[in-house]
Amino acid sequence: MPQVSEEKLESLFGAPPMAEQERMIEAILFASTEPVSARELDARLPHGCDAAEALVHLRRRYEGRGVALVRIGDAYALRTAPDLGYLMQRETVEIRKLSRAAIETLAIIAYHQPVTRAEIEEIRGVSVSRGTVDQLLELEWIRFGRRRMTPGRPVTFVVTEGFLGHFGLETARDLPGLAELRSAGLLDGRLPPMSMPGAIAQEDEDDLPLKEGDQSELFEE
Amino acid sequence: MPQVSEEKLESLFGAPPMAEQERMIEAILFASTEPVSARELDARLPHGCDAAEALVHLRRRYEGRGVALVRIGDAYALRTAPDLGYLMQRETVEIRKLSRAAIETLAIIAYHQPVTRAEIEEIRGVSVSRGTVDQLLELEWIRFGRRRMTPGRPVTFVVTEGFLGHFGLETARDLPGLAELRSAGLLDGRLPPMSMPGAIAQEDEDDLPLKEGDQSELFEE
Amino acid sequence: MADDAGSTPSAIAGRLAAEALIVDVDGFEGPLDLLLTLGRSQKVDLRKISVLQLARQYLEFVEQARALRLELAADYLVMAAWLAFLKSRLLLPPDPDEEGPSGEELAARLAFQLERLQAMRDVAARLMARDQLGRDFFARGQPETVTRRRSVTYTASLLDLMQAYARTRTRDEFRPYAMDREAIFSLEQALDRMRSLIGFSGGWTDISTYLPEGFGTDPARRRSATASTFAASLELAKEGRIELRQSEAFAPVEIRKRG
Repeated sequence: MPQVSEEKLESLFGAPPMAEQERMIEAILFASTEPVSARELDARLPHGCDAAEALVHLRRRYEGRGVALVRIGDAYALRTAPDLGYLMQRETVEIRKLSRAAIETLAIIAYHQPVTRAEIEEIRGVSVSRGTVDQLLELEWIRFGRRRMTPGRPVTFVVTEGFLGHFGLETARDLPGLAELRSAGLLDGRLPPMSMPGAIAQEDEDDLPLKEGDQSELFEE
Repeated sequence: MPQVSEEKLESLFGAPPMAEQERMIEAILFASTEPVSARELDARLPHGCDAAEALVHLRRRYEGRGVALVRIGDAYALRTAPDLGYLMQRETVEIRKLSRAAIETLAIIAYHQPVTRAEIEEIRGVSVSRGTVDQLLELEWIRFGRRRMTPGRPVTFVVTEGFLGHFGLETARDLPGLAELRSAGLLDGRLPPMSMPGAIAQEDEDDLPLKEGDQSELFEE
Repeated sequence: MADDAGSTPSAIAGRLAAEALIVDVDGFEGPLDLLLTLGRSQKVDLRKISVLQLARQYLEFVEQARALRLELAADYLVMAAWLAFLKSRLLLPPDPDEEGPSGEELAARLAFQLERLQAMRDVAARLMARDQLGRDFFARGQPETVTRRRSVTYTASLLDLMQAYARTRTRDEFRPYAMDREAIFSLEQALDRMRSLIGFSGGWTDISTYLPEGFGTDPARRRSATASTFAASLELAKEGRIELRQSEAFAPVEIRKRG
């Protein structure tokens, strides 16, 4: 092995040049599974080397790079630059369709805003779960509006700019009205399958059906 | 999430400067033990970055250092300079001693890939034991290639990126002595045809797959 | 067994020598390997190797090995037979009527195989002599793990939104229970109705007259009301409150209050 004879030569004729010592330390720190102390570096480098000085050079060399020489206690390690930590995260974004409960709730808020939770429940005929509202809030598609000046002062929900942006609307008033929905065939008189009793509770497991008595006050008035 | 807004900014105002891209790649490669593919680099860098160009700069920067940027197939990795191996006794991992049969089988797969088991046996003049192939598969130095479109549709073996990485090869084309072997006709997939005396050194039709009938006549006659 | 037969010191020595050779052969694996070994011992370029000489050497070896360890020799014997064949081909003048490859061609093939095996062995050695990961060069010792953060974004289109709204409104227009009741006259309703009406009727009366108002014309509603009224009649008959009669099949069913 040529490096062995080189090493021997080095110890005979003095330490390797500082640049060489620097790259030796670089390699050791790179491959080491944990920080290496200056003393251990000295022990591992050929005789006559000055680890402390080589470390100074190496630290300078890595200044502003993607990797930095850091000192941990009396040991040294190479670490990725802290400002690049975000590169060490791989973000995988999964796109999911909004649940039926969420999209219906969102639609009702968009069409009826500002609207209270009770009113949403009236319209949907099922109670709205906390998770559904939280999800829409988290998506920043809805936000809290002003409190309703009625007993209990319930909060209202309104849609956000983010909502308008996502759905390509200038204002919520641009949403097609019921007449347009009907002419688009979305509101035909056909009995939709989910209006059968029982089907609702199955599809929106998070939403509890309202009790008989709670229903349709809004529409009977 | 700050990185998201940063990314958005970058895509609005163009990719980060090349020096910044270089240190990003440096950090990513540095953080990883495994080679990172160019595709993954592109995926992890902010939008608009040119990993290929940044890699060229980075490779140049590490020339002559204690750590080197190496290419392995389509992937890149940082590795300590081979001449400093003697400093790393502590990091040296016990490399399982391969049997002679395993080493020869590995070499035959590397130089003849894709190659069937029958072809390996024909070259070695002896049957290949299951254990030998299993050992190489376990080391992830070989894997199954495509089936040969010949009777019986035998599986073929090819070497992996892990093999290239272990032996410090950029591609299988960099195998030592490959060109000489090829020009000597020793990598022909089959024996010289019987009807053509003196065709040994001839290299025509070497890409034709070995026909079943060509095999092992030597031992069957 | 050859072991039992040859127990004299010279036989044992001979066997050990042969076994050493065979073990060596085992190490090299196979008849081709043995040939290569023999060829190498000639210290000549394999391409210029005298196949004839090689064949002779091989046959001598196999003859010796066979006497001692017959079970190991099968592959080697096949090769030996082939080499004997080749030898005869090479020694005899070529027969112009003979089909198949000439001795020279067979010899060339063998030389090619030997050369190829040697070449593979050489490059294998070169490969193993290369710098190796974990021995000569090293990967990062303290990898920083890449954390995979999975985030989920939800999406919906304007059409989804409109459809959802339409769905909630459609549900309002067809209140499930009200809608269903419109076409259905339940057994309970029929029982209630007949219990209250039966007292007013004196003689035999067609049960169709007990159908509620508005259920006589629409076929669906009539079917429902007829079925429940008939079922209610049966129930009342069972209770002993009415009598039932029918003059013939498909004739009107008539009821009368009992007692």
